[in-house]
Amino acid sequence: MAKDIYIGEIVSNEEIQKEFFLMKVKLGNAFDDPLPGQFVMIRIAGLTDPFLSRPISIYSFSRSKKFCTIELLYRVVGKGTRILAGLIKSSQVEINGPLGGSFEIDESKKQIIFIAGGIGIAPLSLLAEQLYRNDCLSKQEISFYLGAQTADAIVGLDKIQKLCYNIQICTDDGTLGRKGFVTDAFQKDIKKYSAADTMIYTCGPKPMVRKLGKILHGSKFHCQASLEERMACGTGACMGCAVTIKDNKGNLTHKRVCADGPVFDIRQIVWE
Amino acid sequence: MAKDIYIGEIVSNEEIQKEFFLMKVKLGNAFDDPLPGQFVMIRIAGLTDPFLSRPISIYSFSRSKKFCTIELLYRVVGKGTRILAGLIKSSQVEINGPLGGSFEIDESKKQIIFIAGGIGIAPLSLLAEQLYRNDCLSKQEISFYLGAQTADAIVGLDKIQKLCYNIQICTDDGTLGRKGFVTDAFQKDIKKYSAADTMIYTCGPKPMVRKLGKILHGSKFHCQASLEERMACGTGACMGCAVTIKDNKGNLTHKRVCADGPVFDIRQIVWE
Amino acid sequence: MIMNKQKLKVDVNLAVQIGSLKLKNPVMTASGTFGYGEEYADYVDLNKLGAIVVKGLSLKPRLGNPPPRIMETAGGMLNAVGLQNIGVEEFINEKLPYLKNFDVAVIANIYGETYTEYSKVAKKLSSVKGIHALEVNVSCPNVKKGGLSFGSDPKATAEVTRRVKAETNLPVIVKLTPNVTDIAAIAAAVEKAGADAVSLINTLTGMSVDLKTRTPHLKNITGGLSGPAIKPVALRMVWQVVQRVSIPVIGIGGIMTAEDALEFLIVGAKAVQIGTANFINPRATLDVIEGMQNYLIENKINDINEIIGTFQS
Amino acid sequence: MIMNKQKLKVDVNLAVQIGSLKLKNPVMTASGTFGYGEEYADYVDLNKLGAIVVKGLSLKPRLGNPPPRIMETAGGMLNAVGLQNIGVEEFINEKLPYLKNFDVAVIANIYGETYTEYSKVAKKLSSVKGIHALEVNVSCPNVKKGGLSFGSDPKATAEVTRRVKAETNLPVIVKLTPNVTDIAAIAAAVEKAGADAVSLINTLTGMSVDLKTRTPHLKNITGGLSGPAIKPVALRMVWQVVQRVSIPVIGIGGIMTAEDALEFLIVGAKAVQIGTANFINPRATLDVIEGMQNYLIENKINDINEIIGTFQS
Ligand SMILES: Cc1cc2nc3c(=O)[nH]c(=O)nc-3n(C[C@H](O)[C@H](O)[C@H](O)COP(=O)(O)OP(=O)(O)OC[C@H]3O[C@@H](n4cnc5c(N)ncnc54)[C@H](O)[C@@H]3O)c2cc1C
Ligand SMILES: Cc1cc2nc3c(=O)[nH]c(=O)nc-3n(C[C@H](O)[C@H](O)[C@H](O)COP(=O)(O)OP(=O)(O)OC[C@H]3O[C@@H](n4cnc5c(N)ncnc54)[C@H](O)[C@@H]3O)c2cc1C
Ligand SMILES: Cc1cc2nc3c(=O)[nH]c(=O)nc-3n(C[C@H](O)[C@H](O)[C@H](O)COP(=O)(O)O)c2cc1C
Ligand SMILES: Cc1cc2nc3c(=O)[nH]c(=O)nc-3n(C[C@H](O)[C@H](O)[C@H](O)COP(=O)(O)O)c2cc1C
Ligand code: FES
Ligand code: FES
Repeated sequence: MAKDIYIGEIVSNEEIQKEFFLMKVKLGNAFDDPLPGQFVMIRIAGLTDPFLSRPISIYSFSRSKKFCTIELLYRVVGKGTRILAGLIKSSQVEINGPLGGSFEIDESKKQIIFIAGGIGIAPLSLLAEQLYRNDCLSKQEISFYLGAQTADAIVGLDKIQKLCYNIQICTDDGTLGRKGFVTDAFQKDIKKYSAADTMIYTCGPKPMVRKLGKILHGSKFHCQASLEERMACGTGACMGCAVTIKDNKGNLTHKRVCADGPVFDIRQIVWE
Repeated sequence: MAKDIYIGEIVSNEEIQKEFFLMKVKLGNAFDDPLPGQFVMIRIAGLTDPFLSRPISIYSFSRSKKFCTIELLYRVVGKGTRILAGLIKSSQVEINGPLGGSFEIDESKKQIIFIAGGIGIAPLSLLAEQLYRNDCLSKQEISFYLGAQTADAIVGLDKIQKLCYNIQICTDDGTLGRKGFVTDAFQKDIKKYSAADTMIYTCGPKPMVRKLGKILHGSKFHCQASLEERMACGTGACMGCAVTIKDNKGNLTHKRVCADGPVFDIRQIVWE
Repeated sequence: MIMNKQKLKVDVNLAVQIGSLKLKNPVMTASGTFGYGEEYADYVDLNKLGAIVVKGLSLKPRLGNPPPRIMETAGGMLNAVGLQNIGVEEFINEKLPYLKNFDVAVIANIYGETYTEYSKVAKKLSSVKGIHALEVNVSCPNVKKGGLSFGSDPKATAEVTRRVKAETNLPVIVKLTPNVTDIAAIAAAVEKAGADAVSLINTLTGMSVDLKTRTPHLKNITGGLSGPAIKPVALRMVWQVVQRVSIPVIGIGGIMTAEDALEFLIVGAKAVQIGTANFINPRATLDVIEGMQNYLIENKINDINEIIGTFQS
Repeated sequence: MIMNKQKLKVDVNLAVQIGSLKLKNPVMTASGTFGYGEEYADYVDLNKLGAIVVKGLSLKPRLGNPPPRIMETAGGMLNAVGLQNIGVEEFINEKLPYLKNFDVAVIANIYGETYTEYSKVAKKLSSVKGIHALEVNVSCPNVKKGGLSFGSDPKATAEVTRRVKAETNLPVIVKLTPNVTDIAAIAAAVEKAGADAVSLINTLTGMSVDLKTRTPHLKNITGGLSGPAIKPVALRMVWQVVQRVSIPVIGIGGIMTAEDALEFLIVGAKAVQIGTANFINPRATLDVIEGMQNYLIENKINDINEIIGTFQS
């Protein structure tokens, strides 16, 4: 599992939905097989503004004899992503990765539940794909709760539809699927699932993950949450991406999202 | 004569010779007719690195009903010009101009002599073109001394060949034309010209202009030199582009190359 | 032509008050970056500006430093102009009349190498019409004598303030240097000495080296660093000073956009000055003013004063 | 894989001497930007480095500041990590053994909130093998107690220096803060107190504001500015300090390339540290070393020491 920096060539970079882009990047074959939940730090080769690289999850990965290709699914939220979105085919990007730890797969769990908010679907898709491919599970046993503010912010549906049987879509404004928060939708169904046989994977905006943490608090459900923090190095050196964690002994510590995460046991996350 | 900022679209940007580029930029029709010797400050729209705009002389200008086009002839010498050279067709540049004063045309002078070093040919070409078009002169009366370190650094010849009859080319290494400095070549010929009927226009590297200044020192030849200094504003506000000038009363002052120049009477320039 | 966005009808209030000085908006030009105003008149309708702070004026004309005087840096630039200026007399006779044609506050930035020079310049400028305030530069880091030594010492800065106040009825803004350990202490000293406002920051002293020749890029060796590179330092200092003094604070340093300017207002600056940004975008001042209006409209705030000092720390 | 230029056979000397400490080249990692070395071992052959300066160590483990801790700025970044670290004990037991596997000088950056803490940390680190020097951080601007107050006062800085020297036989490098009026005076005090070298600069204190929430981007409100934005200030301070002291000076601040590093050596730094650049390019240290070699070869200089201090001012 070695990380390294690569010059990637953009194969395509399309706006698949308003403000959501899918970037295909061709990389040297030395790039390690990424595990679900891992991410890359991306920057535009030679450009110093924006100054820091941007962390983006690996949405999909494929390898041919000569090279490998990663897909990044990203939303334009600010300066850096706006500039990424402007890149045309065959532009060069610097890719540092694969970085971070990954979701743990527990073969003993028969029921898998994904809970994603908006772009949070990115790392979960790769995981769903892998679970499906490994066929340690059949389609029936994967449920996907996908939420967003509005229909326009629901992305990546096509892919997960191939992988999951039970897909619940929620939008805050009701423009698609159920009206309301995805966490509420999950809470309504929670009795359907047995904590012992179920593994929950989640990724999304802080408020959503936090809400889910509250819902699961005290329950026996095991839930792995992928978190986001601003990053500088992405490799565990700068201590910039801290998240407050309560360890098993109950002590508060600061863990690095990039190196100790991005995936954490939702019970350990301390919200201010 | 109003200056302003314009978004220009690159029509073409070709390496006409190793490290020398010719950039054609399409501008709104509001862009003022430039006078020979004037320049623009150019930067890449939206890019903050390199931070300062770059001053480049207007090499040629044309106006159609809908828009006007300027040509910039530039040499890659560092970061900014390297990035300019990388721009592809239809990229956008910010153009501030036309800036600075211009060469003075003195109809009474029957003989015109141009002395250019390397890229110094850029502003002189526009002047030669204008003199020729105004036909205040016939081809015969324009002599052009063009020098550079080596043959590869002689540019813009094609254009001036159409305008000038007597063209003297010099290279330090003798790879093209006479071997030696262009200033020496001119000095050899100086007796051929009568100071009273002659106007000398020069632009080139500091050492060349300085040498020419020495040669003309004490003589009656009138010589207008276009100078270069680092610039920030290009519009006379920052006092950054100072050159030391001895005024008619013999006092030393600092003049602004961007606003008081770039063209100065060579006799007034004070070299440290 | 760019950045010429269509003017939107707005009834939001941008006017701010710096002591007795009323400005139609909080956006001023920073001294030394806007010449005497006319240099930018082709790009900017000077009537639209909150105030024009002119290039630093000294008692006698100054030749300034020998070239080269500027160099580009990462996200900024170094300058060692050395306060070249035409002197207060010529300013009054040659430049001020032009500025009087506009409905804009004119602030004279003054500079001296001795207490008496400061007094004399202040007195001369106070005897003429058309100047609305004095900004006292005690901080120009480029000139070995004067500037730095005054501005880095609370006592000397206070004394300059008293001398200037003694000679003028105009509002006196003292412009502070960032090249100090405790800028808030100096601001406090200046307030006590009677300043009507403080403006900060001036440039951070820096240098850069030409590798080919192993000589400095600036003939003066060191120069003043300005531009977005210094914005975080400027914002921090403004915030510290705002907490320490009760006179108005004017924020300066690396402001390129309305967003940058708003950060300064939010931490408590009553107005801002735009400097180096003018070189990058000659219409930067107007773009900042327009951006402020849009911000207020989008956030349904009808008075810029309502956001000043609303920082939630 | 990029920046993996083919290694050229070179017989130029890059070795430098910092007091009694011999380095195979003048390129070190800056404390807090390279973890404990292993974080970058995938990108960099640690044996190739001049020295590894580890993350600042305190007597007891430190939780550090609450998140968010970093923010991007123009040409740089702000950080308020608050010296989170595992403490000197765990460093010795968990991290040092790994570093001992490499043929590289290990410099422990130490930090205390009291004189006694500095002494104790220094003592502990001096009692074990595998540490080649101590770098004393008197300047971390992020922690209200300690750091800043020591580093901005010549007397306190000198006292820290004496305390540490009293506890160790290792070369002691004192790392200076740039947030002062006269850094050369502090360097002089530190030299007098017996320091073997000084390193500068630490970060400039800055801040930035989130417009949407009107809250600071950093939970700690202020943070340390680093990166190319501060390079001109760092270079100026190094030049000033070099003129004032005779002990070796280590240049730090915004170094991204070999050219940047060479500017520091030319003004007189005996070595440099690469900090924030590691985040932008994990192989920055190696690229700088290789660039220095190429510069020497192109300029037909066979010893890096021949260019140190050759600035023509
Ligand atoms: C491990 C990880 C995986 C991620 N995966 C994805 C993904 O697959 N798709 C996607 O669209 N986004 C993803 N993000 C979020 C993404 O990094 C931010 O949207 C992006 O950095 C915003 O940059 P910007 O310049 O557009 O925004 P700006 O607000 O201009 O950025 C300013 C600074 O804040 C940082 N920043 C802003 N928002 C975030 C955020 N939510 N998380 C971390 N840093 C932030 C930026 O990196 C930059 O340093 C991920 C974040 C992390 C930590
Ligand atoms: C009035 C005027 C007209 C010019 N016309 C032309 C032209 O037609 N064609 C052409 O090739 N060049 C011309 N130049 C020179 C051109 O501006 C520089 O070559 C260019 O700025 C170099 O930028 P860089 O980033 O590539 O070099 P760098 O060395 O990386 O630039 C660093 C800084 O120094 C400045 N600088 C470096 N060299 C010069 C120089 N010779 N003159 C002024 N500033 C400099 C840059 O603008 C920048 O601010 C002109 C200069 C002036 C002042
Ligand atoms: C070229 C130049 C000249 C300056 N001249 C002066 C001056 O004469 N008096 C003064 O008080 N400040 C002067 N300054 C400082 C600016 O007014 C301002 O304080 C500083 O540049 C920081 O703001 P900025 O980052 O927006 O440029 C000058 C700055 C520059 C770049
Ligand atoms: C994230 C981060 C953490 C840092 N931690 C420390 C530290 O623990 N001790 C210290 O002396 N300096 C610390 N520094 C300062 C750097 O060592 C260096 O002095 C500063 O960043 C300037 O160099 P640069 O511009 O190359 O980064 C830290 C800097 C950064 C960016
Ligand atoms: S981003 Fe540097 S430690 Fe995580
Ligand atoms: S470049 Fe600003 S005055 Fe000439």
